Amino acid sequence: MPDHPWRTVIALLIGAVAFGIAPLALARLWAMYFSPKKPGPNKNAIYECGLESKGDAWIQFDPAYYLYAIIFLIFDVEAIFLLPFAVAFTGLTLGAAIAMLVFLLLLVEGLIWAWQKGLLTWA
Amino acid sequence: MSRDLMMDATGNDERLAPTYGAGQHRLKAERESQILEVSIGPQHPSTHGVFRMDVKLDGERVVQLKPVFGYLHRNHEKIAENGSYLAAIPYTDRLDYLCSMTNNWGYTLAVETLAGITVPERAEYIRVIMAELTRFQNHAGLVGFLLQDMGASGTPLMYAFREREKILDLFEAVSGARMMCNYLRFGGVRVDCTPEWMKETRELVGVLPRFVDEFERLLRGNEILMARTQGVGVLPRELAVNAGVTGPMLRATGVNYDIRKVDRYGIYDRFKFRVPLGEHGDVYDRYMMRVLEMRESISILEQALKEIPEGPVQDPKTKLRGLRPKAGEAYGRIESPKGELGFYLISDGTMNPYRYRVRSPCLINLTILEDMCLGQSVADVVVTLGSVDIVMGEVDR
Amino acid sequence: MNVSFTMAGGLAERVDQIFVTLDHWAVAHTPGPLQWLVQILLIVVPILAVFPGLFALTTVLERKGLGRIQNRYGPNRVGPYGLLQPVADGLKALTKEDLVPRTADGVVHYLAPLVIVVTAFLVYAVLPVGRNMTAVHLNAGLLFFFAIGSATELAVFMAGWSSRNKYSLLGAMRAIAQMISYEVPLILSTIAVIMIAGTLAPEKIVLAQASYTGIFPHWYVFTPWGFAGFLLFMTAAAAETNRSPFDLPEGESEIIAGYIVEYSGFKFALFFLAEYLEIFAVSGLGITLFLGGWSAPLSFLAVIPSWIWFFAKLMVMICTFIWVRGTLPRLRMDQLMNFAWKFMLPMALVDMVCAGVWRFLPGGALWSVLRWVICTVIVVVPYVALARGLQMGKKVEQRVYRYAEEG
Amino acid sequence: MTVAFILLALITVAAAVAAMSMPRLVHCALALVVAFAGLGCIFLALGAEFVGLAQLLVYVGAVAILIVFAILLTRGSEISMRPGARSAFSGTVIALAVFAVLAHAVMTSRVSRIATTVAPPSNRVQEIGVELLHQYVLPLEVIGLLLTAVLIGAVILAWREKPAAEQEGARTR
Amino acid sequence: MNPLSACLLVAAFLFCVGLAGALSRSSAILVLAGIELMLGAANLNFVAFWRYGSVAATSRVHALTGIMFVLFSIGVAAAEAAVGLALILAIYRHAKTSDVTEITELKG
Amino acid sequence: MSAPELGAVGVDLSADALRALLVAAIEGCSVTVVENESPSGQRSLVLDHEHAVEAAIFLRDNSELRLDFCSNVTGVDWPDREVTEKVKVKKMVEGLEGATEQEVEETRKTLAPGYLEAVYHLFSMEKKHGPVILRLRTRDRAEGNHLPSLTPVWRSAEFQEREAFDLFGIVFDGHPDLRRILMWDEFADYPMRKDYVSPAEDEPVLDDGCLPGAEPGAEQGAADA
Amino acid sequence: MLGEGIVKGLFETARNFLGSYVDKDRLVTVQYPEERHPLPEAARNFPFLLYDGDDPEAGLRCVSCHICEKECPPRCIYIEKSTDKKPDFVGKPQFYPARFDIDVSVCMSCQICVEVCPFDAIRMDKEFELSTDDRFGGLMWTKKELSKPNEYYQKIHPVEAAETDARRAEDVEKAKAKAAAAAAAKAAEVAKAAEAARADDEGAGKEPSKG
Amino acid sequence: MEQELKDLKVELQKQGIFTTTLEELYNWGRKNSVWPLTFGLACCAIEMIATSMARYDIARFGAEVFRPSPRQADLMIVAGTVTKKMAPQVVRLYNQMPEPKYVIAMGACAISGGPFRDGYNVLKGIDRYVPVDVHIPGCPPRPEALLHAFMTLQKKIDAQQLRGEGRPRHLKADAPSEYPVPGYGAHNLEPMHNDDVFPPKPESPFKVLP
Repeated sequence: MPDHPWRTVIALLIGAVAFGIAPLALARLWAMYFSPKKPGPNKNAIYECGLESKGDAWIQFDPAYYLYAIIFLIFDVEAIFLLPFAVAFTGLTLGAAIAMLVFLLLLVEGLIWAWQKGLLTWA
Repeated sequence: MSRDLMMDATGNDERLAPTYGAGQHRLKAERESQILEVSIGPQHPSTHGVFRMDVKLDGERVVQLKPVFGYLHRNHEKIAENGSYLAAIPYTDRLDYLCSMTNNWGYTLAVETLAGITVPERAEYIRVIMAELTRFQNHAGLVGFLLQDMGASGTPLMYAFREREKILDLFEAVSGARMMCNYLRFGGVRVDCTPEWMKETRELVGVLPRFVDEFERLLRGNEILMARTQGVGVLPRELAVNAGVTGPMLRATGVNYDIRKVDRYGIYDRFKFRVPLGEHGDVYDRYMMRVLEMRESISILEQALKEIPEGPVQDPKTKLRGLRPKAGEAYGRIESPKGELGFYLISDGTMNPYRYRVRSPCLINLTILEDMCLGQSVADVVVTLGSVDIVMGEVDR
Repeated sequence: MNVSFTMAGGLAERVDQIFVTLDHWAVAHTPGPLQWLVQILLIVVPILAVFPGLFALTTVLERKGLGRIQNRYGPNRVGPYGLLQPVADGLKALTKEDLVPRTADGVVHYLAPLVIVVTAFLVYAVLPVGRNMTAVHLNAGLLFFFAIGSATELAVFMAGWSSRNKYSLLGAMRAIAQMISYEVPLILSTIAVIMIAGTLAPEKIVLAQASYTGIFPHWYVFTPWGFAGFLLFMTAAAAETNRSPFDLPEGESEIIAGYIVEYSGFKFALFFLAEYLEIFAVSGLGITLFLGGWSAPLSFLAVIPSWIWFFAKLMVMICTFIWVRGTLPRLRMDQLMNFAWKFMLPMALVDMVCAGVWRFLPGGALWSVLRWVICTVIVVVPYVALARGLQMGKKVEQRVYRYAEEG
Repeated sequence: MTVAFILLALITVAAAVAAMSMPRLVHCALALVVAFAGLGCIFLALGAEFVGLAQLLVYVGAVAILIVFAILLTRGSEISMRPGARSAFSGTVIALAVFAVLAHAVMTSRVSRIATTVAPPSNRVQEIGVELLHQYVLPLEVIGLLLTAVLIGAVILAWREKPAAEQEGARTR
Repeated sequence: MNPLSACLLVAAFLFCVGLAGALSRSSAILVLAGIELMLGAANLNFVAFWRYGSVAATSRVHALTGIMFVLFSIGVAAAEAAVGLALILAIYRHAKTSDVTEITELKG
Repeated sequence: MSAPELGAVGVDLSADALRALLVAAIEGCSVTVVENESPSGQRSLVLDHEHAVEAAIFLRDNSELRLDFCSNVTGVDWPDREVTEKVKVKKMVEGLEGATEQEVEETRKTLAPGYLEAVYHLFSMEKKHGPVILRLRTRDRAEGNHLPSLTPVWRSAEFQEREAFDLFGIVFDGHPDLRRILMWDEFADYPMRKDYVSPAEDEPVLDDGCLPGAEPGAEQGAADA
Repeated sequence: MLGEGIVKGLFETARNFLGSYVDKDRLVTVQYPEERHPLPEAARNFPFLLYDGDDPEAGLRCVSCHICEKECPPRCIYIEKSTDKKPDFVGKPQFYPARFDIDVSVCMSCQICVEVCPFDAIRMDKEFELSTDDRFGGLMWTKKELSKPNEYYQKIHPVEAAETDARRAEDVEKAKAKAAAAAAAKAAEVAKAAEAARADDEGAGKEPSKG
Repeated sequence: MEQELKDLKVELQKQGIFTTTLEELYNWGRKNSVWPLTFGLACCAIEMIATSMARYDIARFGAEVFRPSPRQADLMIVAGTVTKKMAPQVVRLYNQMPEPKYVIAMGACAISGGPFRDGYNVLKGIDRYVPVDVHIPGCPPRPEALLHAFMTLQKKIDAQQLRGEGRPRHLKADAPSEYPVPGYGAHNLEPMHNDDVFPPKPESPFKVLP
């Protein structure tokens, strides 16, 4: 097996999972051995400022969230293209940089459109 | 005729209260997302006690808000009707538990009106000093709580309470208790202030402006504060008057109505002080009213401490125990830090008041909470509520 | 003199590299087949030990620091100077009953804290905490950081949704909206640095800043675009990690405790831990990108080991976070979003352009001054314009008040 | 063909199957995220560092959020979809048939016999950048245009038209 | 089996899982998710060919073709997801359902 | 304290003047003045149900009065009470000289029917005068507990009328949202009425019979005994 | 609106932070169990009963007049009158409380009992460290727990106690004087009587005694 | 697993020292990390807030972490009058706190209804429905009194045993951890008290008259 950088990452992943699970397991062990769990209809009900919860929390949300998610997605994808450009930037010509600028401006145009439409204003 | 009027109570008759039912109109509008019903309170970090608001949310926007009271309804009125006139005083302490002194004053003023009792001059001065100290600490605390509601992790509140403790020390030194002073009596005050106390008070009043300055440096011009409060929870002037809103909240809408000036009760006509007025009636104005009133309170305190005469502090003719006013009724009101605090007493000639009623500014200032909050976000509701300055002890009594 | 200096230099270097040397030594002294294991353990275990330790320390520091800001002591009774406070808190959390609401989605509810902790730990893999002290050398280290970090949003959603509580779902939605909005400026503000440094590997970015002119370092924060980028980055970082004044998802005064309303016991502690780990990580990244990473602020201070510098800078950043938290009120959701999209994002784009201009302007003696001026203008003008534009239509100002007429 | 690859492939496939068969939509979405993450990790295992991480960033970070939001916005989270509601049988059969054809093609094609290079070809980010701005400038600009179009198009689709007055207010705010 | 065909097999299987989902699930969102899975599988093929394809070693110019394709493909897939989901939202608003079996007509 | 009934110069806010104004302005309006013997001298006006809203609007909108601020609204309970009056009656008195008609004083007890009352304290923010006190009286304390609501005139009455409804059981017709405000919805009594008796509570009792939390009356009685 | 307000605020908190290390005004914490903020003379918490001398039974000032019980707003005082009397400080025979309980779980510390007490028998204590887990036993204070010597009162309320003591001393003086006057009068009377008697005697002496 | 645990038990019992140390550690951790619920009812709440402010600074004991959600809180400070309308909410909040949980009844009203005891809407003491650990008399108690009560609670925690019959309620499997929430009746709360907790001790000289 070659010395792979991902091996360390995987080890860290396993370590982190263990780090998370260990105390939870320990807490469960403690609960089993000393402090018994005592669930109850009231105790395990949803908390709502001391009242009984009415209605479901899983309801339909405002589409405004979705608009932001779309814009975010677009810019996330844009970042994917920007990153290699940025890394290569020191070796690039002005022309290439301008090409990127055009790419950027296209997206900025979308942003400005959204701005103009009042989409970026949280309702 | 009047039946028709009643039928039209929802707003067709233009002479009637104009804005009622705005919430229902909003709700009818077709919403795409679902309405989330949340109850904020009675246990909630920023309902200032056990207040509850049944809120309907569209996304983050409030489309309906119904205040629910009574979680601190302690039957103050019933208890006072079963006790003597004197026994009601310690209970008034617990109405607006941040301002026991002004509550005392409101009640004693009503009893004095009912029974025709006069108050010695020195006692009047002491009352003014106590009331303005109370006003100062109440406003400082309120501003702190308001900022706390805005999420300022306690720092302004801590500074406010730092000063409040100093004022409470004074209260304790003269009355024996920090909060529940039980200090005023009809016909005067319970005990006289010592010269040392006067000295300490003068020293404290000397440093209080420093606190206001510090507060202003901390928050004046803070962009987040301004953005959070300006244009939020706007209360139109006409509605404020019609809904009986009083106190700094009313003055933030620009209505010049300060009972200290209007009724000139006590000896308030002897002091020079200004009444700050707002323009927009939003949360920022309400906040600034408090800050400016703190400065005015300091000015009144300075004058009162300078001019206070020597003399008795209790009208010797007044019978504290077993007071039996003539049958009749009286309404006495003062400008408490929160607004018009009124006491309505009916005497039937016995030792107990026949009817004892507290006109609490907090409850009535809450009438228009829904109107101020509709269309705003939950965060605004919290801030708007914070700027109303309620104390549940007084709302529910 | 000269000899002693080099000796000191040699000593300094040895202290600097002490962990690296120890690592090599330990690996060299283990039997061959186990070497890889030891090598990995020596990377993983310190990360899993140091940063949670730092978390514990920070909780006390924060509580004490806030206390001092608020004219009080803060925790000082549990152990010396209150330093054992987090231990007590941890023990308490460990032995606390673990409650899961009856109607909640149990599996997702259980997984959410794990996911958030794991992602919080994973990003440390690419963080250079000292000279030659990067756990994993990745070509695309920065991208790794952001890619892993973006899983946090999902964990938050899992926590908020699975609890089936109105407040938690509202909190989760707020949190996600906020995090996605600030992730864009967070990434974009790093791009300026990448453009100049020409690499995605954090340790190389540090190396690019580790030289000095005279005694002054070449940190990117000392350039117009770097300074703007740094502020943008840290602001976005504060929002990403839900720190004040962007702590809306846990906006106590509005939605109780946000997406963690229903969490108790150690699961709650894990959220807490993850939040702080993220703060460290993202602060560490900010240090790496703009503040020269582990390099000393003045050339002659390089005798102090690099990892000390890194952690010293980290502590400064944490203290700044605490300081800000002790001062500022919270923003509102719409203001937060407006700020992200209408101020942060355009500024980040401007900053990128500024970095490009910086690179293409020649670097002669006169030109370097001119370059400074031009780039400053490029950053400052949009800053003022956008800041003014933010309050467009809605006049936000300091007001002057009138007083009622006497009489 | 390493252990890591097999593990990752198993996880990915299992997650994908879960994503397509679980009753509760949010669970499906979460499983889908795992599948995408697994796919990204396979890319990484194959040595395509940048692309793998990009996959993680875009899918785990953004697309997953989008799907989750879509579920919450359509009240889907509480609807328990019966997995076999809609022509489940025929769908599965078709898919299996397609798989059989594909598998046969893969196994019998020339690629299964070609020698594979051991070391992954160089794909440093810098090279990708240079390539992007020289060889692929046109696609890049097209993608930029596409993204802008998508931004506008998707927003218009998802956007609930507000009443005119309200919109006015929103703009001036 | 060499690594390349293993990759291709996994990709094929993923593709078919996506296909099965897209064909059999009634939730429009899941249909879209299935399509995304299929695109992912295609990406896997690109990467696999880039990694193991014989051209890679010989020509420097085309060494990154696979990578580039995946990059663009990710962008397009993300765009597709955004539009698709927005479409579902729009339909949902119209028909109050996101169940594809219930969406029988599309008008206005 | 200035005399409460004297407001701004020129406006006579005394009960009699207002009564005259109202009777003149509103046709068929019947207004009675309630005297107040106490030093406060705050007298009030009792309005009839039919014209109450109209009168309220008049008081609010009259450019002289402008009583735009309804400060205090409350209920008062006046239970049935025995009125003892001494009446002189001509009566046949058996005297020594036989039966003669004589005027004899006799105490007669009549049951005055109880009623509930709503009291409104009005001020003017514009003119800065007041108070003017309005009273509305119900027919009786049982079914006839209806009053017209003044909430449509003054919004400030909204919660206070609800409170009077909650605690006294006065039903305000025309109130937009008349629900219990302080007590819970299931609560059946009107606790501020004079004849309300608190429910029996279970009290902890010491073995020696002393009730630490008991009513002092019992205790005192025991002590006195 | 460029962030200068925020920066100003940050400076203010920094000032407080740094000030907390040098300025007593910026670090106002009183570390309670070890340090204590001095309570002012007037501070009050719960009432206690005063007794003179050493014997809490004999010296108790309370005469069981029930005034405090009636005036107490929350009605938390319970008094049972004794059946016999004992002399008070001026020597007048008075009733004493056979039972005097205060339910401190109800007491609202309003001090009205102190105000109305005509016998200086009840005063307010400053003690506040009263937390207990004993709900009924620990919060029902009986005569035994309530009785405190006058020295204690002098210690916690020196000025007030001095006033009270002076007044009482005056009363005692008055009583003494009265008693003395009475005694003198009596003595005078006695003397007069004796005189008269003597005179009588003398007269009697003059008179021939009866056998 | 079951058997293993049993073995562990035996082993642990053998090592008495270990249990003792564990007990000490457990108690130490609990007593030094008592997070109160952000929950104020009335006047006393202001003094509770004052306790957390600079002058008194409950943070010194590590207890300034006022958690707004009961799930993360250890201590419920019933600060103020519990009205009958509020009582169900208080009990529900108590129920929703995870074990171990403590209750401080702060002030006269919380203990017995205090000065408002005669009111028709005032609950005569929260101990009718939930077990109270520490009572602080006073109206309102000074902040120092709350600190004192807090230290009393810490002492109480410190004295608790991990094993044996004397162990606290939350370690006993059969002891309840949630109590019935009273309901609103037409005249009063129903039931008027909870027999399990009121009066507090079986050996108490008090009994309840119906």
